[in-house]
Amino acid sequence: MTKKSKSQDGTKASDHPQITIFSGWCKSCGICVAFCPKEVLAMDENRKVFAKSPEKCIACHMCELRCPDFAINVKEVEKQSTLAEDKSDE
Amino acid sequence: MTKKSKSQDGTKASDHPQITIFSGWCKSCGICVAFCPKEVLAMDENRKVFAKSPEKCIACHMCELRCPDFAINVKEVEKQSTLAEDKSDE
Amino acid sequence: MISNSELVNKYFRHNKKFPHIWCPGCGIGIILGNMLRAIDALDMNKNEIAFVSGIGCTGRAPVYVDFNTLHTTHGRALPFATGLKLARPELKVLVATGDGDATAIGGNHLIHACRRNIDITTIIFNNYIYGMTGGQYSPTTPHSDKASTCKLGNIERPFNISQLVEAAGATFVGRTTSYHTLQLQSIIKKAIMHKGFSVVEVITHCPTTYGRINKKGTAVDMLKWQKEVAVDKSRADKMDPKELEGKIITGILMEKQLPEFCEQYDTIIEKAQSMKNNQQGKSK
Amino acid sequence: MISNSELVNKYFRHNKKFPHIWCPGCGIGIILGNMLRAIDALDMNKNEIAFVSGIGCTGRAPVYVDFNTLHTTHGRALPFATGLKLARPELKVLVATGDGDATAIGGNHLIHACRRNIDITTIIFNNYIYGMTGGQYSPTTPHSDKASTCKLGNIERPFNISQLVEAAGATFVGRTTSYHTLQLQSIIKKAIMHKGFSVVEVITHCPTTYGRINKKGTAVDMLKWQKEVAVDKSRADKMDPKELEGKIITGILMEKQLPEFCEQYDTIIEKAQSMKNNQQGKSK
Amino acid sequence: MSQTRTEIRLAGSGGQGLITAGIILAEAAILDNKNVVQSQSYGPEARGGASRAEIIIAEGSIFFPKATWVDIFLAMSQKACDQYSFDIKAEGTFIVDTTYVDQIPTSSAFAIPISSATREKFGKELFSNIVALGVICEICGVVSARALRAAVSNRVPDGTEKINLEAFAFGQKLAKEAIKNRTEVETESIEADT
Amino acid sequence: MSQTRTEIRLAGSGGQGLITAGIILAEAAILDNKNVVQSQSYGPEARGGASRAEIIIAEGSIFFPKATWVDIFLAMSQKACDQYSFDIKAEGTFIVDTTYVDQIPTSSAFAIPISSATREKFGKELFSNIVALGVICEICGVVSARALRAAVSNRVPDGTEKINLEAFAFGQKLAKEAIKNRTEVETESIEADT
Amino acid sequence: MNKKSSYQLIQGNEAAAEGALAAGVSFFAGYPITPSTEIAEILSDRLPANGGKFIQMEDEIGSIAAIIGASIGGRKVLTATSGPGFSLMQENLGFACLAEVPLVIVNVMRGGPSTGMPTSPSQGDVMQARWGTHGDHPIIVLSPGSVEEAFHYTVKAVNFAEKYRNPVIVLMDEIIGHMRARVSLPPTSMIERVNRVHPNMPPEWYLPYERSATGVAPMASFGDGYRHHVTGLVHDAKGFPTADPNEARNNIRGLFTKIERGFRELCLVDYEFMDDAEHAIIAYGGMVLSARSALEQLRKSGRKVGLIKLGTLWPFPRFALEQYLPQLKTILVPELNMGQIYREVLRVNAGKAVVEKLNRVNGTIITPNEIVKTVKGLIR
Amino acid sequence: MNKKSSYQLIQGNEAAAEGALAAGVSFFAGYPITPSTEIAEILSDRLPANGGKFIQMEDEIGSIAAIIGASIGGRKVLTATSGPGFSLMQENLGFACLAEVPLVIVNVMRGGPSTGMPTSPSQGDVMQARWGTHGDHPIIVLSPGSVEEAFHYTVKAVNFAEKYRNPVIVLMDEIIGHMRARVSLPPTSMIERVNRVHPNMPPEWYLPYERSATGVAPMASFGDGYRHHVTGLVHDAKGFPTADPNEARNNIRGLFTKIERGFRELCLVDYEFMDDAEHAIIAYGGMVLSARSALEQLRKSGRKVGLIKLGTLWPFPRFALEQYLPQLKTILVPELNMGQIYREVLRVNAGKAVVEKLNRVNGTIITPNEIVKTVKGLIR
Ligand SMILES: Cc1ncc(C[n+]2csc(CCOP(=O)(O)OP(=O)(O)O)c2C)c(N)n1
Ligand SMILES: Cc1ncc(C[n+]2csc(CCOP(=O)(O)OP(=O)(O)O)c2C)c(N)n1
Ligand code: SF4
Ligand code: SF4
Ligand code: SF4
Ligand code: SF4
Ligand code: SF4
Ligand code: SF4
Ligand SMILES: [Mg+2]
Ligand SMILES: [Mg+2]
Repeated sequence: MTKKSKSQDGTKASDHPQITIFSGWCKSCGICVAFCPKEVLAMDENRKVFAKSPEKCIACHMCELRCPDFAINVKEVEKQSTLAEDKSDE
Repeated sequence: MTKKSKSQDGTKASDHPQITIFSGWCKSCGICVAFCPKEVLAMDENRKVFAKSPEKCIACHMCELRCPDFAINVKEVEKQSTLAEDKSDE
Repeated sequence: MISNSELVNKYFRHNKKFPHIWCPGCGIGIILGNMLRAIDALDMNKNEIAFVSGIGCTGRAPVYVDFNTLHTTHGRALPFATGLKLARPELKVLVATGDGDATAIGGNHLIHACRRNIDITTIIFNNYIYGMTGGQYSPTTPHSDKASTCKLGNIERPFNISQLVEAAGATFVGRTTSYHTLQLQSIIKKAIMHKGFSVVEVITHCPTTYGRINKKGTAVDMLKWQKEVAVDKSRADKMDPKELEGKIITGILMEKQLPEFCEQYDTIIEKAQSMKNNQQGKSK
Repeated sequence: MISNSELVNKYFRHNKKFPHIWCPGCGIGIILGNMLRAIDALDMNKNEIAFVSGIGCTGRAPVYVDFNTLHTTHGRALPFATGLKLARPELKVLVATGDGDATAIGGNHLIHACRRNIDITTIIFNNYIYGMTGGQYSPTTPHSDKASTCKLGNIERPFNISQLVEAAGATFVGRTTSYHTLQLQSIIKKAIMHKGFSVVEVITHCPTTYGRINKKGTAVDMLKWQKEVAVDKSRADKMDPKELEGKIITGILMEKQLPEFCEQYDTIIEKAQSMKNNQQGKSK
Repeated sequence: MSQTRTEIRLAGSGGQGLITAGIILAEAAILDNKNVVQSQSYGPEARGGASRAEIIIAEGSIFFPKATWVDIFLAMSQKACDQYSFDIKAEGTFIVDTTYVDQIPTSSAFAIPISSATREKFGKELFSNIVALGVICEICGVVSARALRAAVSNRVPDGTEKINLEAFAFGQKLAKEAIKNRTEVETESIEADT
Repeated sequence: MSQTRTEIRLAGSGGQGLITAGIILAEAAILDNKNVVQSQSYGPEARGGASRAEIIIAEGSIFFPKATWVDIFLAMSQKACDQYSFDIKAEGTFIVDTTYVDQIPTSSAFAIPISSATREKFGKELFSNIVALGVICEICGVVSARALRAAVSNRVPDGTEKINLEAFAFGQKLAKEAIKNRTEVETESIEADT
Repeated sequence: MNKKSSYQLIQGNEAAAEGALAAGVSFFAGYPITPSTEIAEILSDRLPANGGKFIQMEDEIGSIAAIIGASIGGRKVLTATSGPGFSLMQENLGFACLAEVPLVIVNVMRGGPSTGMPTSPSQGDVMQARWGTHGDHPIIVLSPGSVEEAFHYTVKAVNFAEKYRNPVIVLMDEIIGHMRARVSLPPTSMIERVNRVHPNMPPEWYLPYERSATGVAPMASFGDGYRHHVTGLVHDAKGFPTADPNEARNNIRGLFTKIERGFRELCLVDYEFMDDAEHAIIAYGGMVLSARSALEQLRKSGRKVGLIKLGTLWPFPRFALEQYLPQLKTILVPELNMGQIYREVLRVNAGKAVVEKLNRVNGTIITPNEIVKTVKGLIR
Repeated sequence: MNKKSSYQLIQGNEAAAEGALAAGVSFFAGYPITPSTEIAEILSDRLPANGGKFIQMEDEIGSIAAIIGASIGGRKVLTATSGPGFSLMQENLGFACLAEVPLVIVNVMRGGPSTGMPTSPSQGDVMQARWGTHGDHPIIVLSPGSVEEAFHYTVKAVNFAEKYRNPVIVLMDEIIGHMRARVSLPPTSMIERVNRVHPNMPPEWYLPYERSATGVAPMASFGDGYRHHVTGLVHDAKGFPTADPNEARNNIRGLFTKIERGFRELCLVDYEFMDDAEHAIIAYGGMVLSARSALEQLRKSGRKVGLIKLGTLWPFPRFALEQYLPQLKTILVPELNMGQIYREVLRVNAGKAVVEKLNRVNGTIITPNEIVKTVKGLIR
């Protein structure tokens, strides 16, 4: 279990959502990566997902909703979610 | 097997169709009687069908077509059948 | 048209006992007779007709007639017929099946035969009841009607068979009644000539079970009812829905051309054989 | 909305081994997850949910989730569910079934459950193939597509599931894809709330069998295809048929209110009991 | 077989109500405090074709439930008469409804026009089976008239008890006449035989 | 069991092509004029989970078709390694693909990064199973390289023969290096043990 | 049902339906088939009047599926059918065996195979009742030998099903099913009703397939708070699919263990004139009637013949025969089939007595006289 | 199939498919199910290439119905399935028995009951193959003990089906079905093909169920001018339904007569080391492989043990055992079930030798060592 999106600098640290990937469950299908509207996610050379640009995450939850293996988790730090705004689902 | 419609007088004898009822097969359902457009057929007190007024028969064959037991037979003496004219089937 | 005597002589099995087993006034005999007249009008070869049925009063029809006849298990006439047809596509395959046989236990085979569009003509003798077993409700028994297993009234809604088979993919759907014998003949004729899977639903009467428990009167009364509720499609198309309530639309309800299953299979054989020949050519 | 971690904690069985058995990228997990989100949104009591399935990759869904779960035989989820629901009408009964399970071997039970309008929500995971047994064609495999038992192309035409269940009498029909997860949630929610038999067809992908043999690319590619072909009903209603060719209309396709089976049965019980009391009153 | 065993067979065509008649007969036997079993022929053959009900009455236990050697036989159709009369005891009671049976295989039969008489009297043949019960009661006496009347009342549809009891009585009357006639006929035939 | 019996088990995860590798190995044995049977694990477990192919090669007849005491074991995933290594002979040959296996239960194993080396060399892991065959061929010699090459050509899709033979040769090369390294490692470990 | 006298005339099928109600059956799903249809017809009337439920399914596969579902929902359930329908039920019958779901199937046998002779008596399904579904499993099969027993055995069947969490077949023949007899049924208050054992631990601790000392695991109904998994796959004590050989073994062997533990209770056997018998007739179902008549005659003529009446066919009550083997010279097994229980008798007999069969497969029944003749011939 | 060498590596399921083609099967209808699916997949490819036909039906009921229909149309037909599908086929299997329609079902057994253990070996359907459908009927069941036999027995099955106008079951286990072995298949020209006897009299004289001296009636195909009636009702020689006891008797007994006449031919049995054997192992299917290995060890250690390998399970080859009973002290029957053929052995043994069973129902197979140990224990 790896948490990758903890930012290092103190100021805006908790501003962007926390993305967690349970690598033991992830089957490296690439769906989350492909459909993230903000290109937050990427696959490392061992085909494991990681949050390449966590700061771009808008907490649309599309990666969570489409992960077939319940292996990714996005937690907003601020309460608002942008779910309703996302149009990629229509 | 009884043939009932042979007319007795010589002149118009063969003018009207020949109606034959195979009483061994007839189950006395009354369908032929009920739907004969010319009221040619009737049921005797033993519930057996007979041609009461064979001379009225127009050889529409409705009795044949609707007899569930293949127990009635109508044979035109003249070749023309009035089948096409009958409207009771529509 | 062929007379009853000729019909009997030409198509009935001389070594079978008559009268047949059906009750007085039962519509099954009427439908059978008019099916035979349709066949006669088409001048078909008896050796090339296979007549297949399931179990039920309706299922007893084939035994009487002098075709290749196959009386299968309850609900399974269509898969038997499918195998037979695919094995010998030159046969004309007709299926006689009751409402229970076709849409209760046999419902799945019915929709799949429709979907495959295999060249079989299926006549559904819809008497709204399981006749043979003494009058239990069937998937076509009208709502609120009675039967021996729903003496307080049927709470299930009936299938609209024609709609169902159309949605399942049948390419010819006709409906008529046992009263409308000429229309019956004409629809069956067209259904047989249709290339593909054709369904003819015939509304008929079982005076012994459905008629008795629902106080529908005699066979004659039930035929009169058929006469009254039937509306020919050509007329119905011009009527508004209100008027059509409680009516049964008859005629050819749907007809279209789509590739037939056995013919399509022939293309597979061709493909497979040419691939095989190619491979043998290369002698890899 | 509930997060994945919360979902897993709240609804998954802690004593079941994860990751689950489905292949990488398989759509079944996506549908299962969004079904759970819909259930969560409706705030249902886990004790009152019965989740029933047949056999197939889809059929493996119930074992993972912490409801009353019943993994039946191939094609038979619906009659098991029917008995369970009628026996305990207070249960919310959900059925997960594959295209083969629901429309091949289980086709008859499907149309009869529709006809009865029993209050069960059926989710059909339509991946166009028999996934579990390694990729044979199913009744929904598109014409000309390949499968392990039709390597030269499928000659059968697929069922249009939504049309079929509507003709059979379903009172709620929805369709969406595993790509459209929000729509999926919303349709499942409405289906569960609908009183009567509801069918939700979810177009999904089996990259391992159907995808591979038909060269449809990865799970990602197949999801992209779903995105492209789907047209929401509201939009489709305004498009002309030409434009809609090759498209899949999604949304709630049909919804109507008709008396529900279990409720109707209660009226039978009332009738029967009042008759019995009357008789005992008369003490005949 | 117990000595007291009486085997009764009612045969006719489907729809004549002979199964019901058989059940009533059996229920009457119970009211008479006798042991009884009843069975019948089933199946599509019974539809239109010949139909048959068998009743076995005994004081003690009845093991084998089918007739093996029939004591009392009623035939209400020719077909049934032909088909089911092969195992009637020589000294058994043979009753035929002459409405439907022309050819009677024995000269010792009670020949009674049950159906036509019923039709004449009640306007329809519906009650012929109950009339037949009256006939059997009177001729054979294997169950009491009291019990039979009670059994008839119990079994028939509510509101039709009275007319059915009339039918029963009418049957008894027909039987009495037949017994009278038969005695005469028999005398005649004996004379002719000599 | 016949003395000449050699039992081989290839284990990994579904999709790695080990069943195909097993079949090729068995077909090669036939070309070498040996007797052979092959079997595998089936089922949804094989989907994603651990998968296994077994090949038994002998000079004479083979009765029992399953491995009972494995001579040659190849593990290409950790799960498979854990699950299927319990019945390897002590003196057996143990080969692991270090790309996917971290924890090796024996120190005498040939540890070769089969998949990652394949990926590096050919751009994808697709040929790992054929590379693995090359490895086995070189290390165990139970079937001839000639036969294996022929079997590979026969079984792979038309047009891919050449690249697959390259993969096979690459496997042989990897094995040679491993044999060399292992000898060194072993020497080391013996020293450390003292 | 006529309630006026303590004696009534009822049919075997009717007695089975009354037995079901008396035993507390509150759910029936079925599909009509001769000669069992009366059971469905009666229950379609009487169940709702008693708050129970009746549903006519689209076929027999759906029927058994529905009663399994209802049983899992906590009801006592029953269906009725005949050969063709019973054949169709086999797959799901296996499900109920493996998932240990209580249910009762009344199979009123008719002439087979296939559509066969739908209205004629037969005992052709005895082996099918034991072996009709694939895979190893035990089953309980009772065969009533009178109308009265049709009632009592149906009650017992329901009770056995509940107690053992196992399907029970009431294998009735058309003779019993369709005959009417004078019978006095006990009032419902006199009927022993057995209910399945429900779990009594907190839900988190419940293991749906952990057997108690009786060999049977407690069974929770869906909706009672004991959420669990039911599957037709081989499973562990939690109910989850397993491929572990030990768990698999426990699953399958456990099915047998519970029946073995109850063996004596499950075996309904009656003995008539067996004390001094040197010759035995072994009969069940309608053949008991012929055998009893024959016995009466044979004893009258001084033959030392007795009757072993099998009420339970499966598990086969081997002891019923074994205990008499030392005294028996000959055994006759009259059956309306080609000799099905005969095979079991042969197996248990193990070469000791002379075993003969008397068979009939033509739609008629074996008469007492035929049995008398055969026994006399055997004794010589 | 690789045609380059006379030896090839093929799978048991593939061998069965090749056997079907070699025997002239030209019609297959089926529904996929593990572990038999390969047979359908191979034939879906190879049949059309040979002018034959393959159809995937909506379920197993439809599958057997379709092959019956095709067989009546004159084709040699086959289907393949496993336990759950085989259970569903039972009703129509009975139809084929009664209507005497040649067909072959390959049942590749898996762990049961119900969904059971879909990919694990089992021999749980042996009794079901004999008794799964309702009513009395005989059946022919062959059990290949190697990949090569999967080919040859399938050929034999087709030939028996045609010759006896009877369904034949090839009861294969997953061990044989899924293993690959080095096999040399004979060229098609070397395969004996038996065809059903067609009528050779004028059509008006044809009676479809009038048995010839062999006990089998000639069979006309639909479309050949011999119009006749085929039904699942008990029928007379014309094929028409009958309720006449004599005709009914002739119908049912006739089914048995033809199989009895062919009994010796139908019984495929091999004997290994039986000449001087005092102890026998009786095995079939995949268990033959374990038994042979065990035998090798036992003989090496001087034990007088032999193997009776049953290729035919039904009709049960009783003589195979009977002829050795005088010399046998013990018999061991290892089976991947709870002891099904064991029951038959007990029956035939009739108390003579000591009969022991060795069973396994956990999804794994019995190893040679276990057999060795058990036999040694038995011999003491
Ligand atoms: C498997 C099976 N189940 C049930 C039956 C009993 N059965 C015979 S016919 C029939 C229904 C007949 O109804 P339908 O098909 O409408 O035909 P009808 O008699 O009304 O013409 C039933 C349930 C059977 N023969 N086989
Ligand atoms: C009676 C029976 N027949 C066949 C099978 C084999 N079988 C298991 S799943 C399946 C089809 C699965 O396809 P689908 O329902 O579409 O589910 P998917 O795996 O695609 O989710 C089949 C044929 C079975 N288990 N039982
Ligand atoms: S929540 Fe949305 S933006 Fe953030 S990683 Fe997931 S898909 Fe990308
Ligand atoms: S979608 Fe899920 S399983 Fe697929 S790569 Fe992303 S985290 Fe892994
Ligand atoms: S042919 Fe027409 S007119 Fe003549 S009797 Fe028949 S129905 Fe009447
Ligand atoms: S329709 Fe036929 S069966 Fe009916 S009364 Fe007329 S002739 Fe007789
Ligand atoms: S029961 Fe009904 S359907 Fe059957 S023959 Fe009689 S009237 Fe016709
Ligand atoms: S085989 Fe297909 S449907 Fe089954 S788990 Fe794999 S991807 Fe999903
Ligand atoms: Mg009907
Ligand atoms: Mg699918």
